[in-house]
Amino acid sequence: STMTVREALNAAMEEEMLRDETVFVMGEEVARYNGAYKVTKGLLDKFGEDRVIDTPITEMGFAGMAVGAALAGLRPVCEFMTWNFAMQAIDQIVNSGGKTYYMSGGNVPCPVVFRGPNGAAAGVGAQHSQDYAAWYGSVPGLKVISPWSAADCKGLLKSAIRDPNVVCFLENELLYGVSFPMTKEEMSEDFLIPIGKAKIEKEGSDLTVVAHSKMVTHSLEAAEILEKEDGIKVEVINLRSIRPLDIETIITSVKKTGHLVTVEGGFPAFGVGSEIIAQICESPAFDYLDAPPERVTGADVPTPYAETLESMAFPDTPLIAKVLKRHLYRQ
Amino acid sequence: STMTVREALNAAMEEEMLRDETVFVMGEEVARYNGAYKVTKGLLDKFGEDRVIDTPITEMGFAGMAVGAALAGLRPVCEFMTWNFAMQAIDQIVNSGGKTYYMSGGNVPCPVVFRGPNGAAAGVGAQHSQDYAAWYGSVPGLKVISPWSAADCKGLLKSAIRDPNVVCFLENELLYGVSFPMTKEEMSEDFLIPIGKAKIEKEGSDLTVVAHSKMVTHSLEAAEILEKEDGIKVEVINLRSIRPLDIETIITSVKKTGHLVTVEGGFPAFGVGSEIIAQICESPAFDYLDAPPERVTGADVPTPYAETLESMAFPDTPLIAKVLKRHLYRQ
Amino acid sequence: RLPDETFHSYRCEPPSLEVEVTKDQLVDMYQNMVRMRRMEQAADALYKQKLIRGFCHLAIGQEAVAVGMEASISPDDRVITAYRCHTFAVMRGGTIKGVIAELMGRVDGMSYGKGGSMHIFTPSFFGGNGIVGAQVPVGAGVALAQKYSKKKATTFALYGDGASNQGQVFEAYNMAKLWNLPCVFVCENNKYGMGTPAERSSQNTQYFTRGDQIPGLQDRVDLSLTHAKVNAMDILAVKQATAWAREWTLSGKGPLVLELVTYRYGGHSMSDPGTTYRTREEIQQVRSERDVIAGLKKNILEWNVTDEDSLKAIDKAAKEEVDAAVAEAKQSPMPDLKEFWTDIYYKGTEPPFMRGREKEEFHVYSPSA
Amino acid sequence: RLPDETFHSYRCEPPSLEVEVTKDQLVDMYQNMVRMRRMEQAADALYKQKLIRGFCHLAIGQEAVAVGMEASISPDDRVITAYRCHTFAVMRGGTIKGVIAELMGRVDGMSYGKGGSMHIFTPSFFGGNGIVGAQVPVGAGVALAQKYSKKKATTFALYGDGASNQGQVFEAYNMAKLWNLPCVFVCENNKYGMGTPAERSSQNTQYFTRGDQIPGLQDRVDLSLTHAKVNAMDILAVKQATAWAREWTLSGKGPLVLELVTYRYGGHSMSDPGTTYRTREEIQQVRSERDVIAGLKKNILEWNVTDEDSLKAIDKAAKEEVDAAVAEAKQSPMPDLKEFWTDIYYKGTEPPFMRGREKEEFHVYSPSA
Ligand SMILES: Cc1ncc(C[n+]2csc(CCOP(=O)(O)OP(=O)(O)O)c2C)c(N)n1
Ligand SMILES: Cc1ncc(C[n+]2csc(CCOP(=O)(O)OP(=O)(O)O)c2C)c(N)n1
Ligand SMILES: [Mg+2]
Ligand SMILES: [Mg+2]
Repeated sequence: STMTVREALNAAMEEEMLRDETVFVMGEEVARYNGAYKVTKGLLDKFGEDRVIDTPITEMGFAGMAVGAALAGLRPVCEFMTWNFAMQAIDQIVNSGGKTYYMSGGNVPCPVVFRGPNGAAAGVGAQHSQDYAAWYGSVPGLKVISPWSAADCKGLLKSAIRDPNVVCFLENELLYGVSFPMTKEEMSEDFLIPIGKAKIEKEGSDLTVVAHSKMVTHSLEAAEILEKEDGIKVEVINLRSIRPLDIETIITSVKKTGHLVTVEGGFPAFGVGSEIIAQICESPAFDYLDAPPERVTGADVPTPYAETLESMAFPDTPLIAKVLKRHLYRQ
Repeated sequence: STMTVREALNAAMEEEMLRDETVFVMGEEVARYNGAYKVTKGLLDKFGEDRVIDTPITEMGFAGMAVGAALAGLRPVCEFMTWNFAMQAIDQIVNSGGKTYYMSGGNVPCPVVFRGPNGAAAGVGAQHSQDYAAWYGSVPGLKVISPWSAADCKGLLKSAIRDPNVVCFLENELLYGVSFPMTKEEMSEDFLIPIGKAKIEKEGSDLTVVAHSKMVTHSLEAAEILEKEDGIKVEVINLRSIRPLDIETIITSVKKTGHLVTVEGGFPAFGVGSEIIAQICESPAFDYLDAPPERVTGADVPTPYAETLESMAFPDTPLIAKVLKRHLYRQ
Repeated sequence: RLPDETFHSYRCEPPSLEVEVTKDQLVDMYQNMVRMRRMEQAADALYKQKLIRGFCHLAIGQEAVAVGMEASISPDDRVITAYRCHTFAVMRGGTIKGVIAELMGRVDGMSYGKGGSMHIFTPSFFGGNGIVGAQVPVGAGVALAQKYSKKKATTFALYGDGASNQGQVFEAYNMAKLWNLPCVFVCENNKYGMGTPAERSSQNTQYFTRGDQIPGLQDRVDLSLTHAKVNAMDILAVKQATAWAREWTLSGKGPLVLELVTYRYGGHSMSDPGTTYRTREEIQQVRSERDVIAGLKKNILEWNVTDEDSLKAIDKAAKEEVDAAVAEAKQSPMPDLKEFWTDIYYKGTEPPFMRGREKEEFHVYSPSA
Repeated sequence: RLPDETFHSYRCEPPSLEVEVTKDQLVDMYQNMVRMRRMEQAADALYKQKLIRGFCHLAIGQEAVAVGMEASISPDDRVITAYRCHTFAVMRGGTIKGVIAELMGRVDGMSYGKGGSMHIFTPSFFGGNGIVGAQVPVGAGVALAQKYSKKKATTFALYGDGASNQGQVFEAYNMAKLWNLPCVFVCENNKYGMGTPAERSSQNTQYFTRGDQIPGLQDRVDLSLTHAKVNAMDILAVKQATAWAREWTLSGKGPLVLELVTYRYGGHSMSDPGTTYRTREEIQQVRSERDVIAGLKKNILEWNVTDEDSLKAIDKAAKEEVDAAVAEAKQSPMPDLKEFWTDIYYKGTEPPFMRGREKEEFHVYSPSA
């Protein structure tokens, strides 16, 4: 069977709410409106107003309340309409949420999930297009997930809700409507994906591509192109988790292929690719590199509105294919 | 003559306020209290209440007001008591400040400086010790400065105030009281340091160390140790600017030395060192590397309070010296 | 003379109900409201034709706010609002073509196609902010600059009923009052923030009373369906309240909170049908009984300001103007790709280069003077 | 019976001025205030001996707040405050030794030395937050959890006069009122936020009236030097107000704002002398005329609850207790270096390893069950 990413997220929340009474959902328009992007559709009808709570547009306040409810023993799933708006709440997420367990010497856990769409959508301009993976990913105490497929979303959101730490769950609006095949196991309410494990979506021997979120789609497409056009076998790793970062899987792959290209949709500087490359340089895989590792990223430019310009702001399949080819021909 | 970092910052503000009536200072305790860390000492007496403004403890609000005043043509210097508290205001800095010039197609510049101490002080725990260089550094539209010496602070803060963009000026509390020699030129009110240029603080041929802020002190000390103990000549680059990042200076140095170690006080992941290493991998300098580049960073741990633990959280001179030696012996 | 119930005040005397207005002004306001509605309707159509993309928030039904305010303020005054900004951009010195072209991402757009629907600016209008609430402290900062520069002028910072709960709004109130800034906080209460009715977002829906020590004025339009009284959303009330508020702040009395009750006919944005959280009847009733344009028209005719034919001519001219603007905007090209790299930093202060999506994609800035 | 002027109320009837209190309770409160003051004084001394480092915020002068509140709440209730948290930590189930050891960064500290002065917690006390204002929505969230779990209990979220202007406080008010949460917002008004007197930070210094639709109560102590009346900072008023507030929220009437007027004798933190923004006379006058401990002592003696000797014995016992706690705390070692790596993530859910300062410095977590 198949499921859209939206349905998978919805199912994950529903299953966990059925399983555990302390799980509840809060955020703007999550209840009566069924979610700005309909990810929480039907939850109000199923669980009622006490467990599906519409909030005013006060991100700092309600994120703080989610933290408080978690400190007090509940398991809130707090939706941000997009992660751009969570900048208003980032102090609560990082300082009140992410650091309390450590500061309390392990006395006060904070089992809360913050979720919502991250990164660029289409035609929404500079303030609504930022990717926050690296920012949250830099903070010890947080776990940060950036899922790709429907199965990722279901298995990882369920794990996130059960995780006793602060988890930032970075979805992608452009993937919400995309359908993915689901195995019987993945459909099951017992299906969980462990947080912190990358997944090899396509095996290959010639070059390692590490991508997350929507860039996994483009990377797989680019890999197809290279395979068809040049017989090059690209290994595509779906990072899934930004923190912990599964560097072991990447090291193993790079040792095999000798080549590394990272692909992400966020700003280049201090980004996900930068960290992966730095860690590879510091790892035994460095000696296996047959070419310098490189990054495909969003451009270092505030996202422009006009479609022509916007199309220069984010990687797409042809661009990735071009870089991968160039990367190898340099050998 | 000499000057402390605190005096240098103070002089920079005073000189620019004398030079340009549109420059004013705002922030918590900046006026009557003379600054929580006394950086604004005497400014109220010299310039009066209209130009040295005490704000309530409302970072999001007053940062937004600083942005508004800048959009309207003034040049606010907005002090955060520490950058930790600016997390409450980061949306205003990034979204209202950093992106408006682009979104307006160049119609609306925003000449504002946000400044204050960044990174760890001593014994202040997890919520008061974070380094935000990489976060702000990732945002196109912002300029981000992390000065070290008194001359850096004077010349760069003056340039920042004159710069027609949003500038985040990241000081270090532990350096405020440190004295540095100042040349006559540096003492002059015309002394400016261009934003975006790194400075080679110590020339060397064997290994390139890139550091910023307080880590420049430790890196220089470590370089001394290597020189004395092993006759190794370390080149120490004071990064000064996080965005723009002066990769050219680093490339030139690495081509000469064949070795790169970055040193910073922030969390390791998605940090300043990661970005430098990624850019070096993507540059012609990669082929000159005689060993894999590596990072010395703050530990990936929320800052603990107890002194014993805290001392494991941030690099110091012996640690840097140890890593530099190990790095070279690996050759 | 405005109806008795027009204004409700908090910690202040309400303005007089006697409005002084010339015939020309009345016709002008009518004309501008019709132009603004036409413009927004054109945007609606262009969106449906997929010539506009992403977010697009229209102000159909709310035209009296931008037009009525403009009738009482000067070019030295400053206005700032959120994403629902098209009508303000035009009234504050922009053009219909400039707005439409911006929505279509064309170079003739007021932000050269780089900002889009939510980010349009003029020298006296600071946009256009996509983050709910953010424009309120920014507006207070503009007012701070006015006071600092000893300008005799006021800033009007607009925000919605939903935005009114944002903490930074209260932070801005507090500083504006402490420092007596010439700032009018204008709550454009259109009864809903996205799909949430005011009562579900706000513990106190008397928005004009939420400034604590800051006096407030509500330009009240009772939209509740139980009230039979047709008070209309009266542009003259907006004009009067704005003039009064401007005078108040200019005289050094400090900030004000002004609540303008209004109504949007369409969805929150183009992706919201706008009918799941309110009934079609509710919308229909406002449209038929309290429409701002129809209300002014009725007054103009009753007072014999001009005749029906002249108004029809205005309607027709507005349609033609907007059609022409759309046609021209369509002729305008998308921005040249080199504009991708401009305006990140102020011209002449850029870094040596900026990176694109991969290491061979970058832009080198020519060294500046 | 409390003096007539004790309570000022907003949108509600104030509590009765008749306080019911047993002799034991009075002695208990006296004892606890003395213990708390001694503890804070010990911290002051240890700081000066450089055995405590970094920030350290003492509550000397403000003891009636933590002690008086505790006298009226139950272990099921929850309390949260900012960095000035030592007295609450002890009253809510901690120990003096645990606090002192924490301040010295020792393993016997209540956060095992990892939190420091600002971050101390107990099962019914959520700290200890170093970010001004942040604890207020967190506290409202704790109240949400109480309501969600249908617990008959209340959360008291404390914040200062300076913090009261933070936007997130208003955001928390709004949601607490919309959802009728059992949350008492307690503004601990000690007249200054760092070096800024209340009037310079707050457009409205009647903090109990700032919740808009949320009723408020001020436990007023008139500290203004023009008033001769010695009303004292009365712990019985705190106790009474707390009991009333608890009852109010438990009965389902929703949140309250409670303003407790108090005074800190020392500087804001150990690095602030506390005498540049207020006169020594002001401090001296409060100390000598309105000290909370002296006030209660006077009452106890006047009402013949016990005699001066017994109180002296309490004073002595408190000193001994604190001295012993300090001595024990000093014996406690600094945390073992392996604790550096624990408590970043919940035990058993850690990543495979965490990095230290360089690539060869890292910690591998043993795989969990
Ligand atoms: C901080 C933030 N949170 C959420 C959003 C998404 N959002 C955009 S508009 C809106 C509703 C605002 O309602 P209101 O303030 O009443 O203004 P109106 O749209 O009615 O003019 C929401 C929730 C946002 N843009 N910014
Ligand atoms: C967001 C934030 N801004 C600034 C600070 C620095 N700071 C710590 S305490 C304080 C004063 C707070 O005053 P008040 O709320 O009255 O509490 P009091 O210290 O008087 O108990 C300030 C400015 C901070 N910790 N957090
Ligand atoms: Mg609205
Ligand atoms: Mg205070």
